[in-house]
Amino acid sequence: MSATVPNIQSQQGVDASWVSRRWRGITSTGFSRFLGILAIVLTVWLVLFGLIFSPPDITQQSSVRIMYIHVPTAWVAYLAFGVTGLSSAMYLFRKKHSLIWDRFAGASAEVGVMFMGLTLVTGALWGRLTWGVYWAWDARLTTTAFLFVTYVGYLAVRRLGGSHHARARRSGVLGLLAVLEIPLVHFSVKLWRSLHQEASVANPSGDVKMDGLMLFSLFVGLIAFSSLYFWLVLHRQRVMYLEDRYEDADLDTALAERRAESTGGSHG
Amino acid sequence: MDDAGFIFTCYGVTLGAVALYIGLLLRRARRNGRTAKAEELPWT
Amino acid sequence: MRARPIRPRTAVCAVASGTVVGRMVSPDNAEPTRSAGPVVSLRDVVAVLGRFPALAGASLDVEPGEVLLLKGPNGAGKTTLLRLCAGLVPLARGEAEVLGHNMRTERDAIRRHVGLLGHQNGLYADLSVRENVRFWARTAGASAEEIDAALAQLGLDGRLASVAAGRLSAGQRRRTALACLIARRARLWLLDEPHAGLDADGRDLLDDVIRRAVRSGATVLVASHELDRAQALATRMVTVAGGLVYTEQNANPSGAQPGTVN
Amino acid sequence: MWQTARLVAAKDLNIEWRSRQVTNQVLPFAGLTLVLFAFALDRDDITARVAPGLFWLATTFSLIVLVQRAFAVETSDGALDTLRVAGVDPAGIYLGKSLALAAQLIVLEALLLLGVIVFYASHIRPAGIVLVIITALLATCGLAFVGTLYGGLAAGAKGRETLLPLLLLPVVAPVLIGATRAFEAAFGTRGGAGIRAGVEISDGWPWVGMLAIFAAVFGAAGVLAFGPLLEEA
Repeated sequence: MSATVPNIQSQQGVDASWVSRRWRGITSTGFSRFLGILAIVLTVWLVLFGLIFSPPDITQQSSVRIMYIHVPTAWVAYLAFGVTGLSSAMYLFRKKHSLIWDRFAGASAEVGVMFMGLTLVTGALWGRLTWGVYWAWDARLTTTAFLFVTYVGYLAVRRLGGSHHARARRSGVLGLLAVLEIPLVHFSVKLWRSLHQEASVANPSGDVKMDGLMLFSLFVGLIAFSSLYFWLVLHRQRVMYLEDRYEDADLDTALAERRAESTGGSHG
Repeated sequence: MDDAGFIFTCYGVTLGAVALYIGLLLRRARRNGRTAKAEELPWT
Repeated sequence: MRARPIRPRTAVCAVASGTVVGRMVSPDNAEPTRSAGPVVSLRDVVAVLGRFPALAGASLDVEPGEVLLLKGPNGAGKTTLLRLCAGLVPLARGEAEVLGHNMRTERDAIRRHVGLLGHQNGLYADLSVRENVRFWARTAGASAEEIDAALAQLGLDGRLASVAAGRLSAGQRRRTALACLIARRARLWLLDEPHAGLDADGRDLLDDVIRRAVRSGATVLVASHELDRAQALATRMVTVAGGLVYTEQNANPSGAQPGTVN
Repeated sequence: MWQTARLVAAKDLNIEWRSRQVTNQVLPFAGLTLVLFAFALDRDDITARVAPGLFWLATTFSLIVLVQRAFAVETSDGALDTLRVAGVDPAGIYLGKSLALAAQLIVLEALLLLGVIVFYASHIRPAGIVLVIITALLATCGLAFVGTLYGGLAAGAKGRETLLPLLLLPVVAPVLIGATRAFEAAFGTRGGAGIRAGVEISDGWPWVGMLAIFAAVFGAAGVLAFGPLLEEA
């Protein structure tokens, strides 16, 4: 199994023979392995609690089970975008302009976009069950949709090319602009809705009477998805480092080729 | 359980998407890390 | 915006070059003088376009007042070298100093004193010749007389002055771009194929422009395939090939040995 | 900075004056949008009610075209490179281009307003004229600031034609919402669900405040960020 990755026989002390070597990939460390196992265990637990152990809600019946997934994905997405903004600021305003902050920003945005997409999907399913429609022009939903599109654009800008630092500078500015944009969009959408209609749409979590087990399930969901998020960002960031490094390593062979062009002796 | 279809879709889509993402991530890690020596990496 | 004066950087220049040229450089516009060192000093410079290393460890020193001719085949890296000196191409590896300023950290200070005539002329097609020259001159703070003088020097003061740049021939556009460059009063001129599109008169004008620029204290780098023309004007010649710079005296690369960069 | 801004703005407006691209292409485009909306909605009472929204939607679409044009002028013959080499103050370039863009937008909006009145039978309440003017000015500033900032970001990039709308449209949403609501107040119409029949002019002023905040925030961000964005773009 490890033959596919010949050079990464990590010489670390963690000899977890019960973990297949295949999964001890190059981007993992003892800490991230711990996080990953935690995420898996908690996710299994979440599924068990969410689907089986927790009772149906009085008003929402079983549809409340979607909430145990929906709310944590939304929380993680917002957390991810917050981290992106923070990392962008760290890259731009620290003297060193360390690319690690740029990679964290990019990794976090990518994971955040995935979770925000899931938020929209699970939210639509839940909305169909509780409100009867997949989508409502509720302030929170609308802001979420705008955020999703904004960060899809952010990811597109990251792929524009150029040097690593050019990418970091451009996306760093965009990451900060997005942070500026969030309150403006949210405020305007909220004001827009409040003028418009009476509370025809229920406050998404207000009418759920939580008993202990439900609250506990939600709590498990939050912890599970948070640890999942940290695992994903850590690994995505490391993969990004590998990709950057691979490009830089490529440069050395390209340089050698480039220099060889001139040894034809055409100069005099 | 009522609305089982919706609920299973919800759990399935979410966990499926995350699993897919992890799969892609590990594949990319393996592809880009082929030439990397463990001791060169900043996290080891 | 008026340019900030360049502050003297004697120590760095002397260390970087090892030679200090006695002649002080001071263009007409009476910028504060600084101690003379190499105007351009590149050390093992690598510049990457996309993933292609256009410059693969080039080293070059250009002294004040020189007219340096860069020759070499297409795709050798001449254009990238000039654009790098203009601060348009990022430095991937190596060190570069232009006009005594570090290219990585003090690019803004360099830019105000560098003029680049690239493959593109940087003209606005819908504006007339005079409007183009006026715009570029004014962003550098030139006066109306200087603008008129620049137009006159390139024979653009007659009927042509009010023609839209988009309607000009390639040679006339080149001339207009040269007029913009004159009016901007740069101390380092980077001319990329300046002869392209110019007729015989235009080439005479170009020679004249370069001579005047040097007389007023500027340093000129010319990349050209018009070797006869350019050689008569140049004080020195280097060959660019495979992303490296070869001096004429010895045909060895002045760059680092391949494979030992960083 | 202001000196550069003035030069750049005068240059951009001069280019527009010479090429008449806004007059000949963008204006007809915006007018056509209004007509097509009327076809699509196909009910006179609806078009009259949603006229403010359609007005700002047409303006937003035109904004994208205008921004593309404003930066195509800079990149087609390498003028942007020359600006960078010449060390022209990026903040000045930003303000100048924003100013020129705003001026073009204002002209466009004035004519669109006329179009809305003609096509959609909207009428402005006399007391709402001040609100309309201030809303239009502030919204235009916001649109111009955001447009120039993101236009500079996308300038010279591959696939900028598609990238720019993707980046720009989510950001201008607050302007679209705010300016539409303020116009509704001035027009005395009410879009959307129409739960409340009448709307007061005073309902429009909070939105004007929001538009002002938007313009200020993005103007400041652009002045600071335009320089880094232009590097190696």
